[in-house]
Amino acid sequence: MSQELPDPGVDVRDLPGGARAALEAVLMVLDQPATAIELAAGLNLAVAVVDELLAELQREYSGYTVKAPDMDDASDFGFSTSPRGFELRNIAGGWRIYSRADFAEIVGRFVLEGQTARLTQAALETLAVIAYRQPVSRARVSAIRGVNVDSVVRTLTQRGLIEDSGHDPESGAILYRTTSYFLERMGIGSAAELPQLSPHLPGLEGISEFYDADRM
Amino acid sequence: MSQELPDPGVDVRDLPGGARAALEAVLMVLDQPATAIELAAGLNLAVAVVDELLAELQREYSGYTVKAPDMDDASDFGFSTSPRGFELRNIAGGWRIYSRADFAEIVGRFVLEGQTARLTQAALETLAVIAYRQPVSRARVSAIRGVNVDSVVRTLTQRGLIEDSGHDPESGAILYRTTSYFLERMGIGSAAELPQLSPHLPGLEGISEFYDADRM
Amino acid sequence: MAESKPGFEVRLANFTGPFDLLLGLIAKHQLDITEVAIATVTDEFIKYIRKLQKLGEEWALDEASEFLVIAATLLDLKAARLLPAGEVEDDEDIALLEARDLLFARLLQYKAFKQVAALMAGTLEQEAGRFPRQVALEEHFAAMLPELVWKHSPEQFARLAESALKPKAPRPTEVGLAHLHGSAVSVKEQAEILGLRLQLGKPLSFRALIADADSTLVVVARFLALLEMFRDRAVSFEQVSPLGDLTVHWTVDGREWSTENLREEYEELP
Repeated sequence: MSQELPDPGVDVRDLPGGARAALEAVLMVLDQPATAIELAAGLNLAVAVVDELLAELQREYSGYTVKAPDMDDASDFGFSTSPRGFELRNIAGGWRIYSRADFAEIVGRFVLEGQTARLTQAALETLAVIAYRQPVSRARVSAIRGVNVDSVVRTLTQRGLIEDSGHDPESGAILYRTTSYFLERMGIGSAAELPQLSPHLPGLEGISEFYDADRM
Repeated sequence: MSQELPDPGVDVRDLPGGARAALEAVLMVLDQPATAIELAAGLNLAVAVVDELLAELQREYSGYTVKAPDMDDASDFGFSTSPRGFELRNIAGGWRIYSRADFAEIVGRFVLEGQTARLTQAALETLAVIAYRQPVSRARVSAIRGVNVDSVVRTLTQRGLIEDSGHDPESGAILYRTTSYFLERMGIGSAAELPQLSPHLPGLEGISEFYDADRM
Repeated sequence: MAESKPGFEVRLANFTGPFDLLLGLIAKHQLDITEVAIATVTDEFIKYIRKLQKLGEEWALDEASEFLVIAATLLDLKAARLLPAGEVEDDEDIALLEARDLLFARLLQYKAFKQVAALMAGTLEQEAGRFPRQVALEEHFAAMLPELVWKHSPEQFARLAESALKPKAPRPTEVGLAHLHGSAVSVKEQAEILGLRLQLGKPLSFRALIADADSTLVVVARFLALLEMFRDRAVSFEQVSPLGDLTVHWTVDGREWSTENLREEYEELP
């Protein structure tokens, strides 16, 4: 705890619960994920300190109590308690509090809005092609899927899962990419965290049988 | 802990963290304060049990750890820890988690950061659609505008320009309407005084609620 | 050319596109590609489309055009399969093999995307159980927000609404051209050519019937034509061994046959 920036206002470490509780207080009012840098700026703390506090809170909410900087008098070893009903997650580049998945059914009874209908098979496949080939035009997605994707692309845009990302310099076609809301819905930090496509490429067991039959 | 109601669904006490964590999960994502009765109904627990858990959580967030029902092996006496950055408050009979008042200055600074006094073009257009087609669900506004409007609707609500006006009887989606503050800013007495639009503009009839649509 | 196996069902509602359908068909092990009864698939499909049209479903046209791709793809595959194994004799054979490899690659790619889409569906499902905290700003913080700058008169606001509500001009539709062929080949024309040859009475092998075809497309069109003639009982097929030559016989009923019998659905195909 020695990397603090010069602090013009209130020092969060002087408040009850210290920097950790101040960070928690800010997390409570977020309506979209916030990066460690944004949080650090708001709290007047060094990013490294905030990173450490975030990791600490994350572990603690999941049931692993760790020695907190302001609990020096308490026992030093981390002991596990029951997990809290919520968790702190780093998704789409930002931190945010979520209810724990174990309670999906119960929380779902209270939260009606935001529960979106499942995507159809056609929408899922189109979303997958866009996620892996972005930025990509509708024509290319159509070629890969073998069907017209115009209406599916419209629906995915309305649902905020994909967006325009400019025009192809050659063809002038609109290019599509996935949004940060898509990352949020997938629970990942970036599109690079999507499962690798390559292991799915070979195979096609059903088809290889008769192809092998006439390959000599 | 012996007054549970008959339970047709999942028993919250079987989940990790038990009833206490389940209650926390709900409280963490609840936007509107909920009464103990509402919480008890959703959790399939007796109101007395929920009352007790609420009081327990409230004390715990404020830094007094109490013997939790699932921590029988831990020491029996309540010991004090540092308070959390949030607190559970009972206002007019409804319970909700708020950021702790001690951190109001820091939270306020964080909230104001990046706030502008001007509505974005996207927000203005969304407001216009709601004003002329109210009461209307977010899904319909999304369908008209062709993009996801969730975060813009949140901003407009936060700005007091629109508000919840109940649920669509069919889809259950929240319907939005403009507020009296909106009328005030427009300098008109009622939404009926808004200038007439061309009669040729499409209404809501052709716009399908995409959350309901099972084909895309 | 074998008849479809009993019990074979095409349930198109379960498929999301021609590749999907093709993979579905192939996954059914009994469906050696040379034995997929295109006529049966076509019948099923046309029945399905007619039903959709009756219901006034706008998807009918889309799906009908998709089906043309399926039919062409199946026929490409079939045509490729008709090459005797390991025998590459001329440019046409090579073209067929290339077409087959290209199709194979596209199917592989499609199958990979289908698999990752299923993985993504699982993740989305799992993540849907976690609800983010996104509560309204506490009132005392909301009160601190800077006063909104509002400069719109009701008339300006109405104009904004007009433009927001105006139906957006549909975006220029990009039409996938990958599956289109350079020149149009009429199934009807090809049927006439085949009819003239077969009416002489001598059974001919499919190889012989396509010997003068100058493109894959003509092969495909002749294949379709034969299927149509088979439907009308103008011809019968005989295949001694699974990969052997397909022999085409002109039947007695064939005397009555003319290309006028060709259903209109095929006139513009492929």
